[in-house]
Amino acid sequence: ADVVVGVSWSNFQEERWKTDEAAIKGALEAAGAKYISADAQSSSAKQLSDIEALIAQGATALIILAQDSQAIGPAIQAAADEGIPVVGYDRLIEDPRAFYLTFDNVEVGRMQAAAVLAAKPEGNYVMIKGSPTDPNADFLRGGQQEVLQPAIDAGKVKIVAEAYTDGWLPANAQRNMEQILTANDNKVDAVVASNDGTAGGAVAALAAQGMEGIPVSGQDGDHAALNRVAKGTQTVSVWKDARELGKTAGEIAVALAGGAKLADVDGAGSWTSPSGTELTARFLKPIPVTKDNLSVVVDAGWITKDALCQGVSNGPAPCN
Amino acid sequence: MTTPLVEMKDICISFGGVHAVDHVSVDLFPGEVVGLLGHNGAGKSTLIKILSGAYRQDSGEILIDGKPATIHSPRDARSYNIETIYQTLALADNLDAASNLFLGRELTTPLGFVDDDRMEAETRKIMGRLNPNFKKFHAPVKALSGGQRQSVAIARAVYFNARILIMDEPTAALGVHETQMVAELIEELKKQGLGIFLISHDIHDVFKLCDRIAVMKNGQLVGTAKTTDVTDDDVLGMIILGKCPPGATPGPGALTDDALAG
Amino acid sequence: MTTPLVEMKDICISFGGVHAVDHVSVDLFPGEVVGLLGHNGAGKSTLIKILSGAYRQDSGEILIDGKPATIHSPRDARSYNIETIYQTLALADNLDAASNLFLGRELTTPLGFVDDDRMEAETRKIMGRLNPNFKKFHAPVKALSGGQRQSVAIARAVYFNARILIMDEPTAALGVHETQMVAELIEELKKQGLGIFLISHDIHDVFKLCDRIAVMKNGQLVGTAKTTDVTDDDVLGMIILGKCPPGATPGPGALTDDALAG
Amino acid sequence: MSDDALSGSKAPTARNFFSALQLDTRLLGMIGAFVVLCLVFNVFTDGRFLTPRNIFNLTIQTVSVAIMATGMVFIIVTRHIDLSVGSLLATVAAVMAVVQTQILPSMIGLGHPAIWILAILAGVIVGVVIGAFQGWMVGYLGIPAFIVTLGGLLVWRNVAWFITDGQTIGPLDETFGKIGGIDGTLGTTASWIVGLLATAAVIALQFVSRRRKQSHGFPIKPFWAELTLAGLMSAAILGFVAVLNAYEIPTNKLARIFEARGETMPDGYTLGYGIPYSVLLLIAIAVVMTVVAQRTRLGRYIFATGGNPDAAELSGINTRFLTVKVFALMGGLCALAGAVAAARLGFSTNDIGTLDELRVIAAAVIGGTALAGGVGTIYGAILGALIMQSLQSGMAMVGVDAPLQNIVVGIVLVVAVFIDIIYRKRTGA
Amino acid sequence: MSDDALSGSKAPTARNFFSALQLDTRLLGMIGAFVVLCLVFNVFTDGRFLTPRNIFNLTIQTVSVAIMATGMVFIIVTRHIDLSVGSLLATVAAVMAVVQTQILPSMIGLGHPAIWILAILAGVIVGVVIGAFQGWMVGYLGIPAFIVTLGGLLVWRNVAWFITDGQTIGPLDETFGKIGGIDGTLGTTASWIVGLLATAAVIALQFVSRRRKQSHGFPIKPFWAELTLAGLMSAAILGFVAVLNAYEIPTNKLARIFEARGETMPDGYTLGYGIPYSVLLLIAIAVVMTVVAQRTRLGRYIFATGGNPDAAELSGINTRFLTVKVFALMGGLCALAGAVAAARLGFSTNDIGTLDELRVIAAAVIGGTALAGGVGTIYGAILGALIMQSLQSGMAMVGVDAPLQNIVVGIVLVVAVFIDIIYRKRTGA
Ligand SMILES: Nc1ncnc2c1ncn2[C@@H]1O[C@H](COP(=O)(O)OP(=O)(O)OP(=O)(O)O)[C@@H](O)[C@H]1O
Ligand SMILES: Nc1ncnc2c1ncn2[C@@H]1O[C@H](COP(=O)(O)OP(=O)(O)OP(=O)(O)O)[C@@H](O)[C@H]1O
Ligand SMILES: O[C@@H]1[C@@H](O)[C@H](O)OC[C@H]1O
Ligand SMILES: [Mg+2]
Ligand SMILES: [Mg+2]
Repeated sequence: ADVVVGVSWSNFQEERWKTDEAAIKGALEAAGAKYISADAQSSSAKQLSDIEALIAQGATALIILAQDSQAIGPAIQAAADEGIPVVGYDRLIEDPRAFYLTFDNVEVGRMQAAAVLAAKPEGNYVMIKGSPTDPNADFLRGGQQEVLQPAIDAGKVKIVAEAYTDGWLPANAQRNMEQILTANDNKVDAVVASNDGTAGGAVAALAAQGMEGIPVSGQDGDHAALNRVAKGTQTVSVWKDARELGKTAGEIAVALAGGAKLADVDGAGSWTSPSGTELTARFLKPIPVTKDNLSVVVDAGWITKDALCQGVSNGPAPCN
Repeated sequence: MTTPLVEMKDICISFGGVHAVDHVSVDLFPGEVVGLLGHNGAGKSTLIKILSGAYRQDSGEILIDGKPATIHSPRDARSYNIETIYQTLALADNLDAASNLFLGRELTTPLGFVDDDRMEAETRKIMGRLNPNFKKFHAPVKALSGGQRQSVAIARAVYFNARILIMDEPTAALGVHETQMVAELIEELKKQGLGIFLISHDIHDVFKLCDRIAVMKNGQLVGTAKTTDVTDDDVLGMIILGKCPPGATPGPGALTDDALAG
Repeated sequence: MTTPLVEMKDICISFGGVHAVDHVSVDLFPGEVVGLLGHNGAGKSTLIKILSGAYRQDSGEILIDGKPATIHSPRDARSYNIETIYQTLALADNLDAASNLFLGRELTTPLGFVDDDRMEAETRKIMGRLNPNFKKFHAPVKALSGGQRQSVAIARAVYFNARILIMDEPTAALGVHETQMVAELIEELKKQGLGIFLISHDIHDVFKLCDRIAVMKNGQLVGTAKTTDVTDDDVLGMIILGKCPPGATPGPGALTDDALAG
Repeated sequence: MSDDALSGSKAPTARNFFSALQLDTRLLGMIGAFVVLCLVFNVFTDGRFLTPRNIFNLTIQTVSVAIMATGMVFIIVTRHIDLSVGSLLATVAAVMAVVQTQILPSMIGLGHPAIWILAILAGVIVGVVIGAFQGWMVGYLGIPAFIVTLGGLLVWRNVAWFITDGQTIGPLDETFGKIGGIDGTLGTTASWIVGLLATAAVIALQFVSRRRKQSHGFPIKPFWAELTLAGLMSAAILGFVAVLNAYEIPTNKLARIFEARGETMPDGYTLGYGIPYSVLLLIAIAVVMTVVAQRTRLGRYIFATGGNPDAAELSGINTRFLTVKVFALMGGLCALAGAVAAARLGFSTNDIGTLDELRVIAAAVIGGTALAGGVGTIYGAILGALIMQSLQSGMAMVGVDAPLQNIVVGIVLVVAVFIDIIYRKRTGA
Repeated sequence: MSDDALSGSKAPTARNFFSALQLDTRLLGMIGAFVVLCLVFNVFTDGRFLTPRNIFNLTIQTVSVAIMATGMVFIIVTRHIDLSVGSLLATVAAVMAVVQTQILPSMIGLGHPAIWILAILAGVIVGVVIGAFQGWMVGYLGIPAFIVTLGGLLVWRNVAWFITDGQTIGPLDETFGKIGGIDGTLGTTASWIVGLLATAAVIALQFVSRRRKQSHGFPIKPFWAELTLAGLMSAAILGFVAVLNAYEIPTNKLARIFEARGETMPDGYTLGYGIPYSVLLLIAIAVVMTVVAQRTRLGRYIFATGGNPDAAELSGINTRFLTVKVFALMGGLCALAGAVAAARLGFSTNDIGTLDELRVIAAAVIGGTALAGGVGTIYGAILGALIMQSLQSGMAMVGVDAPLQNIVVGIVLVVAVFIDIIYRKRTGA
């Protein structure tokens, strides 16, 4: 029969997923498979309904961007009952029956902290966390802590404040950062922000104090963030090349739909999750984009040079 | 005979199947008080609400000064100088007497801002005539008693040079003294040439104040009569039985053979 | 003399500084109709709302059958068999006549479910007596005319073996015929030994129906009198001027020297 | 007053036919709209929308919101609103999850058969208490429900976060999981039995009501109309059971069930799901709530208070306490809805119930509950929830973009209410 | 009617003193609560809460919500509600962002000096049109505002998504960015001038009103009371300016400004910020809205309609069109608020304005606007917004976690309304 790949997004209303979708579509088109999708709008309950609907539509393979790594269980169960293979996309699915293809969120957290630590090995750190209701927020925070811990123990780094950002809203991050700066008399040397949106809010607050330029992290490779990297107001945006991830996911889904075993997938390895589940997984490397390797995003066609370098003169390559 | 101030011709309106007003025609001349009578639910309030623009008739015509008038909203009615005192008083509870009196017709300063001071001064003047006891000029009208509210509603209707005044049981809630003042007011307005529709259940009042009466029953007009041509008992017969006495002009609702229809 | 059914002693209540009722004492005997009179805003409705549990007095005492009664809510009042017809009719607009009549005292089946059929049957019975024209048993009361609603409110108050009945201008909105039926009803209830407080602005009605009158002015009691001991003009004097005639028992509000306070 | 007026012996014309049935035309309209919606989606999904499987899914997906919507009807009828239901659901779900995974196992042992019911009980108690507390603030302190529950929306979502420490809690107890839907169904035989019992009950009720009317001499429907109605309702009930029974348990799953029992599955063996427990729960709630609304004093007082709160108070109804009751009921229903939602996921998540307040209010309002108070029906609210869910599922199936889906839902909400308003104006209701 | 009754020549006692000032005790209470709140936070932040810097921040953070709250007062006074403001803000912010970064640059060139104003104009027009459309549905079609704007909440957020294609749009025009707050301030000298002008205006107004009252023979305040009031208000205005002027531009930033001009900063050079443009905008809106509320027919009709919609209609007020106007005004204010919010961030994001509807409604309600309609003040709403913002910012400064922050905000909302209700009951207002 024809291959139909159902994709369940957790929240399509974020900038990056459009790119992912295009890449998946591309890979499926190349393989002659059909693409169907649904968006759970940040609700694990809706995601379950979505997946039921995708199965009812005759999906022969599923790609799932899980809203919740555990609550997605019944959906995986339903797929397994129908003999439909599942690719866990980007976020962990705690179930050995799902193939795990990702940029590891904990790893992203590590990369964020590492880049900031490299730029500012000592000093007062502020942690701008994600939404308290998004489990990823704590994964990221965990990875960040791992990297900072030695420096903290050595007394070099001190976390002077940390705050969740309700709903990942930049405006909330901005307000929190303003208040933290005021509370600490501007004695802040670096900011570990959990994504590019919150980084944007933090940078706006820093700029108000003439402090833009101190190290700030982010992730997602948002265009506005890459522009800040070029301007020197953000240190790093951990870039998960969604096109790579999407393309690979599409290919794997088609292969699995054709009857391939999880372990047969190209580049697959066995991996044990923090809670002990044995999974078949393939990891793509996120790329921390800093001023030193900015060209990579332009070369990869992720962003145009004009957009990247808007308002930048004499910046790092390619904006010089 | 002069042209009537108001002619309502063959007015019909129904609410979800109920014929509340059913082919009713009445008229009103300048300087005349016409009493509208009828049992509860006869359709009196509904009829005059059509004239005041609160409802819109299903069919029938209204003439003002002999010319067809289009009254689709209370605003339209006001433009014909029709003023109404509604049975359920139409006051904005949270505003004071002055604001209510001038509601929709505020006095303004040359710059176009509302002129509260002048409005208050005017209100004190007119209330002084209508109800000298009235003192609560700065309280929202929700803090007034039923009768005090009634006075405000009456004041509002007579302040603005009405030519046609509609009063739906204006004295039902009023005390003896206040009722007397309203009666005097009606006399005075009549002298000024206003036409007044007065709805009342008080036959004594009606005979004292009205020149003519029109009686409704079950949405239909039983008949009209000059108060000088009929007796109390005639009128009671019209209201209760729908029987039109010799002195009156019968309407479509006058008693025939299918008399006791409910 | 027997024990009064109701004694209200030295009742006071004020709203944000306004003394709406000011040291008023009245009583009511079985089989007696006491008329409460007074100008608009005199405090009549407020006084009886204290008896019916809608308001709570600031000070003063209520005795029922000579025993102190605590009336803090309409439920309490009902437990003393006090029924009230309010000036602003208290009906649930979206329910039909039967549901309104039995509101708060529904008839139920043995299983505890409400028994709509029986309630409708009872309603048809009582409305047949009060207002034989009434046919709209299945319509929500919002579709009734003012007077039809009034009938429902009256039916509700008399259906439940009241011992004390409070009527706040019960006939103000009623037609002649309907008013007459209410008058007959009052006579009948009186014979059954009920005590009735009747608030009315119609002096004729009051003299016709009441055994005694109590007149209020500016929140105070002007005086009480048997209707046989005073004339129309006496009563008007009490209402308008606060002047207590010889035949009456003066109260704290009777005219002294600081007479014309507003 | 004689029967003749209505039951006359003339052969029924089409117009007569419908009026003699005395059906609620509003209900008919909604069902009509729903059917059209389903048919359109069915065309656009190449017939996949109206498969037993998708219908089964739809009913399960609707349950949680529908349960809350029945309570919201009472809230809105009494002229209040409850914006806190989604957050409240999160708090009770968190309580139930923590109770069954952390507290009870340490007290009575993991996997104890009473765990599920104790957990639900704990959740219902917490829900009722919180609801009653909010109702007390509305009824006794006089704070508008909009404010109280807006505060509740903020408070309870974050209380849930503190209860679970921001973690996803699970896996939940296995028996508890059965009320989530697909893992707990009656099976075909039991479903048929339930269906037949329900049919019998409906017909019996119809008969009793006819007899009672007759005995009072009130007008009744012609006999053929009663028969037609009974036929229609029986067909609907049994058809619904047939559809749910027609959805077969996937072979893999069946095989696993046999395996678990240590048997092997006979070749070609199939088994239908039947009625899910969660749907049974919803039906039970719907019946109870309808009886409360139409045949009890509580229900009468709720509608009277909605019609004219002052009048209700003066009629001796304790409207303050009534408010407490209505909100407490809503809280209890949130707990049941939370149990279904969490059981369906197998976990209690942070985001559980997010935006449910909007769905629930929309369901009630689309179902004909008037925000002005005094008017609303339980079946309308459930149908409203079903329509909303079908719309969303259908659009997801057709592949409509998520942002566009939301736009459509927003528009449908407004249009549905608009139609309702026009309908009321026309019929003068 | 003579002045004596109030202005008597006795030396004022404390009680007399306050009553003679005839201040709004409700306003005093709110200000009192606000002051207490600030003092408490000041203690917990070691005196950092009441620094010029933090006060400056607070005012800027408040502007966007406060602007919308003034419009929400009118909406709620007319017995409506607007749940769509947050989403509407997102749509207009998206429009303004796209207009200034994509449409206009290609038409009149990047960095053209008219871009900012054209962008705002476009946003305001779109906001007014959308608002008017919603108002039309409420006023003319009779659909409850709750439903219309609940639909709007769903629709406009997603329309915004389509406008921006789900992208964060920016960086925004530099001049446009100035109305965001810190990057656009008057500077110290101009701020003093504005402050003095405002003081003069206030005193002049007081004088004119006194004269008018006198000429009608109405009671007036004693002269010393007027003087005291004038003194208090002047002190408040000038004190506020002094505080904003006292917040000095950080040295780094100053140095960079000099650099940009190609100069070097003299050693020890300092410069105060002064009044931000965004705050000026808010003040202007507050003044205009207050005049509308108190001194124009529109305002009178808004309050009359809120008090008794039927009465207003029967008095010849076109309440339907009034509804359109009120919602259109709200839409326009959303646009201005959106301009401030986007300018402050420097870009327009998908999620801009999320949950703002709750903040805006809460601000209006905390500020004493009654949901039952007919009652509300502009200054109350602005003070309400300021209190909410201080609460959140203060907690963020103290290091309270976001979930706990939300809980506190929820509780404060309910408590504030409760106090207001008690106050109204006591004073019989
Ligand atoms: N808005 C409405 N909807 C439905 N029916 C109505 C409406 N208004 C009035 N009616 C019906 O129309 C009829 C006439 O009512 P109307 O109020 O005009 O009577 P009325 O003569 O003023 O009586 P009353 O003396 O009691 O005030 C009544 O049967 C009433 O039930
Ligand atoms: N809820 C209230 N709040 C404030 N003031 C009130 C309230 N109810 C009544 N009052 C005031 O109390 C006084 C007495 O009012 P009440 O309604 O008892 O008068 P009444 O004698 O019944 O007059 P009417 O004949 O006009 O019905 C009035 O001055 C009125 O303004
Ligand atoms: O990429 C991030 C994703 O991992 C998180 O869950 O939500 C915010 C995004 O920025
Ligand atoms: Mg009438
Ligand atoms: Mg009264």
